[in-house]
Amino acid sequence: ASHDREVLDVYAAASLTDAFTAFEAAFEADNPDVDVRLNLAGSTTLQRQILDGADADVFAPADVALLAAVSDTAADDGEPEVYATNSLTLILPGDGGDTDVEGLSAEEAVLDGAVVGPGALVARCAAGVPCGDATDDYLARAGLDLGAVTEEPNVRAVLRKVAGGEADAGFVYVTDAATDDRVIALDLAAAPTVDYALAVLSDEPTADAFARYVHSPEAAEALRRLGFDVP
Amino acid sequence: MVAAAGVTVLFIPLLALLLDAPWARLADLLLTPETVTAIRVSLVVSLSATVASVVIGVPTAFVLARHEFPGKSLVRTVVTVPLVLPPVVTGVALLSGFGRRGLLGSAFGVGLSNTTVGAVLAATLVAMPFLILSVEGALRSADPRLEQQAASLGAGPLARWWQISLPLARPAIVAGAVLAWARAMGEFGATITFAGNIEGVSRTLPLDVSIALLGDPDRALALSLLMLTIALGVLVALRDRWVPRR
Amino acid sequence: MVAAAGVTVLFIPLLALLLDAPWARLADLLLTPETVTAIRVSLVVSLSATVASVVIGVPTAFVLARHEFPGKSLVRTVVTVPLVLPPVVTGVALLSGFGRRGLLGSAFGVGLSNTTVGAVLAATLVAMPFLILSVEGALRSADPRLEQQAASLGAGPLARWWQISLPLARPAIVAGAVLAWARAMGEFGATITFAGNIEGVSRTLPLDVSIALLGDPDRALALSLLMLTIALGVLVALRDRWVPRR
Amino acid sequence: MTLSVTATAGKAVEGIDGRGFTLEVAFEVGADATVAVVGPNGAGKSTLINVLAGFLPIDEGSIRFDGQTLDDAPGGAFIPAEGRPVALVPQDGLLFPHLSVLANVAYGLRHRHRHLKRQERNERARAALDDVALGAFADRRPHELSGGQAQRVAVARALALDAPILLLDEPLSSIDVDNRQLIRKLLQERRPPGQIQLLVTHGPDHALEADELLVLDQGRLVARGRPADLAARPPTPWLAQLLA
Amino acid sequence: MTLSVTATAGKAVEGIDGRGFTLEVAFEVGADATVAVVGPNGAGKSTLINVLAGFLPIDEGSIRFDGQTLDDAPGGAFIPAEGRPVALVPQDGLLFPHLSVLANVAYGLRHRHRHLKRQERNERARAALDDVALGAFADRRPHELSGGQAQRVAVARALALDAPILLLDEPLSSIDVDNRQLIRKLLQERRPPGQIQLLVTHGPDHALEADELLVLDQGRLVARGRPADLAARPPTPWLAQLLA
Ligand SMILES: Nc1ncnc2c1ncn2[C@@H]1O[C@H](COP(=O)(O)OP(=O)(O)OP(=O)(O)O)[C@@H](O)[C@H]1O
Ligand SMILES: Nc1ncnc2c1ncn2[C@@H]1O[C@H](COP(=O)(O)OP(=O)(O)OP(=O)(O)O)[C@@H](O)[C@H]1O
Ligand SMILES: [Mg+2]
Ligand SMILES: [Mg+2]
Repeated sequence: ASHDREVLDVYAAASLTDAFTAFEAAFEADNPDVDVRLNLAGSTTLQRQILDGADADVFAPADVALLAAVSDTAADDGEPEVYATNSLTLILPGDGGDTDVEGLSAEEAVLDGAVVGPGALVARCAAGVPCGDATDDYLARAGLDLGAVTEEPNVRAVLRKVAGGEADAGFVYVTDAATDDRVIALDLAAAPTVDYALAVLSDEPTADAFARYVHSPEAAEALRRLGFDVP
Repeated sequence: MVAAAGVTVLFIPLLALLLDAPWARLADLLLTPETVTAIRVSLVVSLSATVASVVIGVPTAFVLARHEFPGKSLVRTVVTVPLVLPPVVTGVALLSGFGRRGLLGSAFGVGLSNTTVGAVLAATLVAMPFLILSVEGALRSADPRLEQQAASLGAGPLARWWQISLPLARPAIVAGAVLAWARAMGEFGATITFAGNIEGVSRTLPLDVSIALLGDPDRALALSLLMLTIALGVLVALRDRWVPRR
Repeated sequence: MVAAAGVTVLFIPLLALLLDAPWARLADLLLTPETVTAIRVSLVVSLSATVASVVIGVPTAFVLARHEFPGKSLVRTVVTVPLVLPPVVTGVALLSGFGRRGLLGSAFGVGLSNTTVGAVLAATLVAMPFLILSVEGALRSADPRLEQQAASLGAGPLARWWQISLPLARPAIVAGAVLAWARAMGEFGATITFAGNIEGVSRTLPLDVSIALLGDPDRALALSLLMLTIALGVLVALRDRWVPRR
Repeated sequence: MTLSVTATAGKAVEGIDGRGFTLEVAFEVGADATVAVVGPNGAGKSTLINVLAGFLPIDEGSIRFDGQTLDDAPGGAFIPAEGRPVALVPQDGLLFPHLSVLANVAYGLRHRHRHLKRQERNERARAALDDVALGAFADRRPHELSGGQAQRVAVARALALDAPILLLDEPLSSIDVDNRQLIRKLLQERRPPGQIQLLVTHGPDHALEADELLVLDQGRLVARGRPADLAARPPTPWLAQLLA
Repeated sequence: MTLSVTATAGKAVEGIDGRGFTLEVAFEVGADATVAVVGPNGAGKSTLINVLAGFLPIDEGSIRFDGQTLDDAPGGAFIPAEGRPVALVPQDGLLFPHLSVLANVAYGLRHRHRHLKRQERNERARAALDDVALGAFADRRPHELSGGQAQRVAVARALALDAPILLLDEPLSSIDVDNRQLIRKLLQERRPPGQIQLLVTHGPDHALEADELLVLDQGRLVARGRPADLAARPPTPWLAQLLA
C-alpha cells in the first residue's frame, strides 16, 4: 500500500483468487514500481461494477463469455485470447480411497443411484454464475433432471458442501476438486469446459504488461500447478 | 439539518431502485410458482425465527438485565456473538455444530443442515441478538419500584415478571421483535451456508434475490420490490402497537 | 427454562467453532500485513458508519418520535427499507444511485463506488435502521413532563433536546450505536457489490473472510475469531456505559 | 403587571366521548398578589396551572399578562412555555434525574438569565439550595433524596428564577412542619417586586395567608374573595370544611 | 400479634464513603395499635417503611411479627416483600401505569387472596374504590387521574388487602380536606381485628390521633410515647413545633 507506486486495478473473479494472488506477487517482484490491487468478487458483481464505470485496468472473469458485455469498454478489440481452461466434474464426498466408485461414470453414480440414493441432495452453482451455466449446459446435453438441488453462489461453496458431507454430490471444476482430498472426482462424459480470458480496460502500458504476464510461460506454469489446462 | 441531508442521501438509492425496477414486466416476473414458494418459505422461516427469538430472547434479556450469576458473561457472549460474525461464518459454525458431520449430527446421526428447521435455526441465531439487546436496555431503565410495589401486593418473582415487567417493556419487545423479524427476513449468508438454497425448503426471498441477481437482474429487482412491500406492510401494521401507552 | 435450553442450543455452534479453530497456526494466519490492513479498513469503515448513523439517525429518530409532518411515512420508509432488503440489493441500489453512471454520478461526473467512502455509505445505509428503531422506541416511552419542566425553566426546543431528551435516552442511543456498529462490522453484501473487495480500500474483515473461505478455511476461521475478539472487547468495554443511571 | 385569564381548556379521557374534563375560568390577579387556589381533588387546580404555564393550550378565551398575550384561542397567539414569564413548582417535583441537585436548580438560570456566567449561576443555585436548607445536598442525584427533600429542591429550582409569575402546585405537601415555616417565609420574603404568586394548596392555614382565594370545583370557579371574608361566610360546604 | 423491630439499615450515596444514611431503630408495636411516625424530612421515615415492607434488608438486628421472623440479619432468615403480612401505601403512589384503576386495586387481591374468583375480586376492588369515593374512575388509566385521585387509589389498593400490618407513607399529602376526613374515618373503621397501622405523616392532627408516636431524627428514634404526653412535654424543639 505504498503511495508512490503506480496502482494497477485488477478485477478478478473470486474463483481465481489463488492464481491471481500468485500473479500479483510475481508481477510486483518483476515491476517494483507497480502495486497490483486485486478486487476479488463474483464475476457478475465485478462486471456490474465495470459497467457502472469502475476504474478497472484489467478484468479477469471466470468465463470468457462475460467479457462480451464489457468489450466496448475494452481498449483492445478482437477475440479475447484464452490463457487457461477448466472443465466441469462431479464430486462425491469420500477420502479418495473409495474404490467402489472407481470407473463409475458420473451418470451412473447419480442417475442410477449406484452411490447416491434417491432423495440425495446435489449441490451446484446457481444459473448466472459461470460454473452454473456450465452445469446447465451439461445437464441439458445429458438430458438429466436432478432431484433435490441446492444452488450455491459460487463454486467453492459447492465444494465446501460436498467435502463437508452436507451434499451428496456436486458439480465443480477440476481445479476445485483438486484442492480438497475429502472429495472424489468423477469424470463427466463430454465435460463442459470453461475458457478464461481477460480484458485490458485502460490505456496504461502496465495493464498490457500484466496481461502479457498472464499469458507468459511462467504464469502458465503456475496455472498448471493449480490444475488448470493451459492451451 | 444534518439529519435531513442524511435522509436525503439515503433516499437516493431507494429512488434509483424504484426507477430501475422493471415495472412493465413486474407481474410476469413475480407471478410464478417459484416466487410463491419463496414467499411461503420466507414467511415461515422469518416468523418462526421471530417467535423463537421472543421465546428464548425475552427471558434471556430479563436474566441478563436483572440477575448476577456465574457464567453470565458467557451467556452474554453467546447471544451477542452472531451480531458481529459475518453470517457466512455463523453458517459454518452451525455446520460444525448441527451439520451431518457436526458435533451433534455425528453424535445422533442426524443433522439439521439443508432443512427448513435448519433455516429457522440460522435465522434465529442471527436475529435474536437484536431482540435481546433492545429488550435488555428497556428492562434496565425500567423503574424497579413498580416491581417492589407488586411484590408488596403479594406477587412472586414470576408473577411480577409476567404482569408488571413484561407489559411495561412491551414497546421494547415489539420493537425488538420487529428488528429480529426484519433481520431474519433479510438473512442470506448463514442460511445458504447451513440450510442450502433448496426450493421449497430453504430458498427464502433473499436467497432467491441474491441468486437471481447473478443471472436475471430484472427478476432480482422485482423480488426486491416484493420484499419491500411485504416488509412495509408489516411495519405499517405494527406501527400502532409500537407506540407505548403510558 | 425455555430460555436456558435455547441458549444452550445457541452455545453449541459457538463451541464447535472454537473446537474447529486452528489454534496452533493462529498467529501465523493472523500476523500478516493483509490482515492488519483488513482490520484497519474494517475499523475505519465500521466506526465511520457508526458515527454517521448516530449523527443522522438520532435526530431522525427524534423527529419520527415527536413530530407529525407531511412525508413522515416516506422518511420512515426510507430509513427502515435497508433493514429488510437483502444487502446485495442495497448494494445494487447504491450503484444505481451513487455509481459513476448512477443517478448522481452521471449528474456530477463522480461516483462513490469502489471507494472507502462508498464502503462507509453502504455500511451506514445497512446499519442505521437499527439505531433509529432503538432510539425512537426509547424516545417514545420517555416522560414528556420532564421536557415540559425544562421548557418552563426557559429551555427552547433545541436546548431541551440536547440537555434533557438526549441524555435521558443515552442508554438507548448507546445500545443502538452498538447494534449499528455490530451490523456495520459484519456487513458483507452491500459492501462487496457497491464498494468492491479491494485491499486497503474496501476489503473489510468479513470480505477477507469470504475470500479466505474460498481457498483457506483455516484462515477464515482465524479471521472470525479475530472479529469475535474485537467485538467482544468493544462490548465489554461499553458495558458500563450501557447501564443507565437513574 | 396584571394577569388576566379567561379560559376554557379540556383533557380527554380514553373511552369517554368528548372531553373527560373541562376547565372554565375567568379571573384577574394584580401585581404583588398572592392567590391561593383551593378545591377538592380533581377540581382542575393542576389543570389551571398547566394552562398558565403553557403546557395545555386553551380552547377558548385568552390569557394576558402585563400587556402581553400569552394565549389567545382559537387560532391566535400562543407563547410556548419557554417564552412565558413564569416559574413553576409542579405537583410531583419532576427533577431531572440525570442532573445533580445543584444542576437542577441552576438549569433555569442557565436559560432565563443567560447573561450569568457559569460560576455566578452556580453560586445563585447554591444560595437557593441554602435557602431551602439543602446546601449540603448539592452534589447528590435526585434519587438520593427523601420525598420532602426532593420537593424542596423543586421549590428552590423555581424560586431561583425570580419570575414575574410563580406557580406553586401544592409545594408543601411532603415537607415537614419546620421546613414548611421556612419555605412559607421564603415565599414571602424572597419576592421580586410585582411578583404574582398562584398557590395551589390543601392546607387551610397557608390558604388563609393569601390575599385572595379562588375556589374551584369541577372545573368552575365557584367562589372567590378575601380569605377572611370567605371564612366568615363560606359559600360552599366544602370551603366551610376547609376553613373550619 | 406484636411487631418487634430492632434494625440497622443503610443507604449508599454516590461519592460519599461508607453509608450516606443509616437508620437505627428499636421498638415494639402491639396488636390493634396505630403508630404515627413523625420527623423532619430525611429523618428516615420512608426508609423505615422500606425496611418493614422488605424492600431494604437490614444490616443488623431482627424484625419479628406474631412469632414469625421477617428479617434476621446478618445471614439469618429474610422473608421477601411478597411473603410479608404487609400492605403499603408508598409515598409517591406508584400505580401500575399499564393497568386500569380497578385492576390496580384488584392486583393485590389476586395474589394475597387467591381463593377469590375474578368476579369477587373485582367486586371487592370496586367496593374499595367506592370507599375512597372513586367508583366512577374504575376504568381510567392512572395517568388520567389528578394527583389526589391517584393517591386515593393507592390507599384503596392497600386497604383492599386487609393486611395484618398496614404501612402508610404520608397517605394524605395530596388529598383535599373533605377526602382527608373520609380516609381517616376509613382507616379507623375498615380495620380487620388486630391490624397494626404504621402511619408516616407531617400533619399534627393526624399524628395526635395515633395511639403512639415515634419521633425519628437523623435515623434515630429520639422520642416515643402517647401523643398527649409528648404534646404536653415535647422532648425536642421540632416536635414542639409539630404539635404546637
Ligand atoms: N390526562 C389527564 N391528566 C390529568 N387529569 C385528567 C386527565 N384526564 C382527565 N383528567 C381529570 O381532570 C380533572 C382535573 O384534574 P387536575 O389534575 O387539574 O385536578 P386537581 O384539582 O389538581 O386535583 P388534585 O387536588 O387531586 O391535585 C380530574 O378529575 C382528572 O380525573
Ligand atoms: N438512594 C437513596 N434513596 C433515598 N434516600 C436516600 C438515598 N440515599 C440516601 N438517602 C437519604 O436517606 C435519608 C432518609 O430518607 P427517607 O426517604 O427515609 O426520609 P424521610 O424521613 O422519609 O423524609 P421525607 O419526610 O422527606 O419523606 C435522607 O436524608 C436521604 O437524603
Ligand atoms: Mg393537582
Ligand atoms: Mg419519606
